[in-house]
Amino acid sequence: MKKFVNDVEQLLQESLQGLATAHSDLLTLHLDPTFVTRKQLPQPKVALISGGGSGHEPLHCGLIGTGMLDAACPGQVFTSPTPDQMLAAAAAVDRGKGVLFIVKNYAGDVMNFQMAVEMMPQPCATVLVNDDVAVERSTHGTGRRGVAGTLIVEKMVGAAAEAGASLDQCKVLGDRVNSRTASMGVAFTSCTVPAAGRATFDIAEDEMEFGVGIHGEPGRRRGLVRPAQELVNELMAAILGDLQPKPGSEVLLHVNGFGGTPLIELYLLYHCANQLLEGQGLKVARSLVGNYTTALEMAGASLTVTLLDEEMKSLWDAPVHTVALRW
Amino acid sequence: MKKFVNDVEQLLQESLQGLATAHSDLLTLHLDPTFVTRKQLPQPKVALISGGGSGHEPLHCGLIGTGMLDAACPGQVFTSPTPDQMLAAAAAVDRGKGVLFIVKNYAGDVMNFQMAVEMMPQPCATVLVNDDVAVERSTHGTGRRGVAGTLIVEKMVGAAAEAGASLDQCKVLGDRVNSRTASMGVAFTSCTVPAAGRATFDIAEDEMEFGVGIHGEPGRRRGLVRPAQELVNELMAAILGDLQPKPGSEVLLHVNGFGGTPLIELYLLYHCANQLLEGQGLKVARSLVGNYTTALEMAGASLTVTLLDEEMKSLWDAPVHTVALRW
Amino acid sequence: MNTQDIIAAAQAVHAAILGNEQQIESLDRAIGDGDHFINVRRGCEAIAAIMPELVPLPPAQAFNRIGMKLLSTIGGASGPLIGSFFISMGKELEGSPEPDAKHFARALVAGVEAIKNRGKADLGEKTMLDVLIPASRLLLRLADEGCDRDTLCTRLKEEAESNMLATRDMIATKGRAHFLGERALGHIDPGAKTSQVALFAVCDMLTVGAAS
Amino acid sequence: MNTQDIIAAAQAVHAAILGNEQQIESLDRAIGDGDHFINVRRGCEAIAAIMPELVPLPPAQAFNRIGMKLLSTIGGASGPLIGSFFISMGKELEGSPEPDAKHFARALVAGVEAIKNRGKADLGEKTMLDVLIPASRLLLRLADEGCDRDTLCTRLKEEAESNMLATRDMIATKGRAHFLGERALGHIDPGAKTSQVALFAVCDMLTVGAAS
Ligand SMILES: Nc1ncnc2c1ncn2[C@@H]1O[C@H](COP(=O)(O)OP(=O)(O)O)[C@@H](O)[C@H]1O
Ligand SMILES: Nc1ncnc2c1ncn2[C@@H]1O[C@H](COP(=O)(O)OP(=O)(O)O)[C@@H](O)[C@H]1O
Ligand SMILES: [Mg+2]
Ligand SMILES: [Mg+2]
Ligand SMILES: [Mg+2]
Ligand SMILES: [Mg+2]
Repeated sequence: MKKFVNDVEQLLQESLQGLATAHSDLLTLHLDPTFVTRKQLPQPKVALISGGGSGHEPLHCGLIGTGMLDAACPGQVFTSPTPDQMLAAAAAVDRGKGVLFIVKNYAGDVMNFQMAVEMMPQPCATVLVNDDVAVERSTHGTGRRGVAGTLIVEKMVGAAAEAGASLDQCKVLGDRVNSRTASMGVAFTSCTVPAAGRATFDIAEDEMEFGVGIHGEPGRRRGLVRPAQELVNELMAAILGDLQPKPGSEVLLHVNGFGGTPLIELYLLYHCANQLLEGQGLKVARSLVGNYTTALEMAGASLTVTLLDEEMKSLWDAPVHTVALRW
Repeated sequence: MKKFVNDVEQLLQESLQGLATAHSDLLTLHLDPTFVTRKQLPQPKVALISGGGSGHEPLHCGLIGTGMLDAACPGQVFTSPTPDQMLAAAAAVDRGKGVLFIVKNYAGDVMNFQMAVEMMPQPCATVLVNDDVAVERSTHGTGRRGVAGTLIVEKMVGAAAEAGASLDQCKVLGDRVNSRTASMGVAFTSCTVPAAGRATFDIAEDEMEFGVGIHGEPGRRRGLVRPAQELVNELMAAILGDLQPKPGSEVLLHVNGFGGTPLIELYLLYHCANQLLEGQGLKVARSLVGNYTTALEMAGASLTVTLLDEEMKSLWDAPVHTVALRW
Repeated sequence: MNTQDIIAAAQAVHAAILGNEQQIESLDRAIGDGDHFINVRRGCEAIAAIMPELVPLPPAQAFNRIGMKLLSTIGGASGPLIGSFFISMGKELEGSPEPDAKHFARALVAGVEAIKNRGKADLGEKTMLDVLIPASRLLLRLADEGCDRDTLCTRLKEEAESNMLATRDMIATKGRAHFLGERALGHIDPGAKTSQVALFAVCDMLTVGAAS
Repeated sequence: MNTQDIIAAAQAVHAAILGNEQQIESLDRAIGDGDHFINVRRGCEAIAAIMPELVPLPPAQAFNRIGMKLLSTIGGASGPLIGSFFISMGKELEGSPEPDAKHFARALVAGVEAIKNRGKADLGEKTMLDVLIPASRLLLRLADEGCDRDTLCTRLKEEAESNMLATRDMIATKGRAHFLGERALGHIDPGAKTSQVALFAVCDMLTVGAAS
């Protein structure tokens, strides 16, 4: 393993200190327990808190700020944070209008946030994001995973909260955005959890993992690498099969890099995906391309489509000022 | 080689089409010859044009927009663009106040831009960026390479041009910012030029290339990987040795990822570098952390320090609206 | 059983986990996300660090303290599960300064019940519960029957071993391995493995190096 | 020499470049940035695509057109150098519909001179010039001496081969290899290699498959 690190045990904390120092205008780092808050807490509003394992940067700490999150609880790399972090973060950013947790649907995240919710004195609600269509819904299982669509939920709910929406309204909106969002990805390489020191999975020089998760978890199947347009076609078939958009619908297209794929390829994917959507009579009304929900240095990318309506478009367009998103 | 690509020959064009479509509010793509311009050309101002081989994204096309570049000429991956591109770009964005080319100091870029300059009807000037201290100055050679400091030159000169500075003033400013900027990097892995199909260099599982260039060119020496703080100490010794800042100076600290290193590590590097600078009595007044001047998917990072003064600080702070930088 | 035993057991488990690093880590790499060993080790280290605090506490409070500490240290899926396990054990043992084997068995059952509730899981879902549920039931029965310690430990280990191995042939319906469907076949569940390792460690401590 | 010869030579060079892909590519990977082969191939393909346009042109204009095309296709360091080379050759041959060997030799010298000026480089800097300068000088001398074509080509090839190999022991003071210092020792310069390959191709075409 080759990484910029001093002591693996200190990696997360040193990195968070760097983040908070580099963005001291935006962020405040709290330790024991660890969480990051927005520097200027605005007028009373619903407090939005997210969190999850680290290694997906800029998600979630890079999404704290005006029009988005009020706090984030980073866990160890790929390991969900703990209830004490969530309780402390909630206490720090609650403005008396309740706390909304935005949680990616993984057993660990769900259980830790659930325990925090059970211990919380404040009114609170939780939006579970489960946009990954790679792993089918099933009645028995834990359900689908939350991946790059999380950012879209956080952006739109963030805009609503900033505009004064109530806890209930934020919760309903978050669930709605989630239900209109679908994602799926493919990886060419694995990633290496620093504390583990070796790649999470082995993959041959001509193979890809189709439907991979954002922790390097296996997805639908292992297959041979194919041309980008074919991969996009297959990913989009799964995504649109799930969303069933009406012809003429407006959509947001998000091409998300997993960390190790250069922008030149992400924009090529965007080109392929955009042409496919337009070819199917959909209108790509909003776009986002870049490394936002990463899996450390994994090479690969996911496509996310969100069905838009007028409200969602204006929530997407609303001002945002965070480390990773700003307009 | 595993990449998102259809036909390697078409990669650059398809990617540029994706870029221009995803950011159709900001950018216009021109083909035959290839260049990208700012959508809204503002009031008469000095036209700033940069360019170079592709594979360094978001540099340069992601830096086109208000307060920065007016056009960029992307070459094939790691291959400088050609004079016809520069001439066409200049013709498209010249507003009658002259054209300033900002060029990274590589033989190919220098010669191609130089030929364009010789053929240009418009008044023009060139700023050569050579911030990389890894490879020593020498009287005979081509001189130092231009790397991540290029963005800083483009930002500050961009702000000045936007504010109405003349061609001469922009040229003098660009040279000054360049002379106050020094960079050096280290890589853990190589990168693969798509058309070549295999890694540019081989490197062992415990080795790093110290002083690497942004094309995966070798640097000062091959060595064993060491803790991040030690690497930062050595990089900074070279950088500060070059800049010789007075105690108490204000600096801009830019940690630039080469593409394949996750943000969690870049922020750790920032933490180490920031502590070192502050420990030496310097004040880190401005910061930039992220993948800006990349070498495709190469794992590694560079540190850049710019000595600031009041003018440079306000030029850095001036509004910018591009794909990659916005405030 | 007293707090000294709990501390000794915690140390034995810690050592055993470290001794099985390779296998535990590779299992979670195969059908999870590769962090289970690190998570559990982080938990063990946190407990080792609060040993002095535990010494004066009665078992119920020691278990509670351990559970709360693990809850705020491990994270991931296993953190809330293992945390809840100990917190519930502590609750069951409240008011009992030196619980006997039967009472301890009931506490173990209560702890496992807490995992089931927290994880909404049960037998056959390819999780730690596939080791823990049968083990807690067996302990309860053997303790009720007044079985001697050596036999009890031997039987518990046999049971844990075979149930751990049995997860290899299961399709997961909980946890990350669930996303793998049939591809999880052929791999032991990492949480089942750590549970077996922990049970072995405690049993071995009780039968070989027993202090009380 | 007429434009048919130029076209045939371009085709021969194109084929020879493709035939040496491995070596050219690995040289620029070793002491450059790995794109030299691709750059040169892109140039060859661009010329192949404009062949029909070249046919009716006199040599001077054909060289000019080739140079301009390469200038806008190759890019990198080699683009302006090779482009300038052909443009200057064209300029030297202006007004001459079918130049003789001596005139052609003077054109080659002018082309090489253009590379020197454009790249601010000279002999011994570990670049293509280390092959091209001696080759152009030799050609000029042999053409002046009225040397027969076969001997001339043999001598040119010997010269190009040994000068190409000699770049192996040079430290670069121009181009990307310059950044490597002593680490460039032991590697032939990629531009010197393509220059030798191109010269060989033209010589072989003239001596073996000569059309005129
Ligand atoms: N719902 C659940 N009920 C019981 N055990 C579970 C459940 N989900 C996961 N587990 C256990 O947790 C283990 C994984 O723990 P760990 O790797 O630490 O967390 P994560 O899966 O969040 O990375 C699995 O091997 C399984 O035994
Ligand atoms: N200043 C120069 N003068 C002459 N030849 C040069 C000069 N700089 C580079 N070259 C030649 O160009 C070759 C590299 O070309 P190429 O790889 O296509 O461009 P780049 O170096 O921009 O990637 C070198 O091997 C060398 O022979
Ligand atoms: Mg985990
Ligand atoms: Mg090049
Ligand atoms: Mg795990
Ligand atoms: Mg090259």
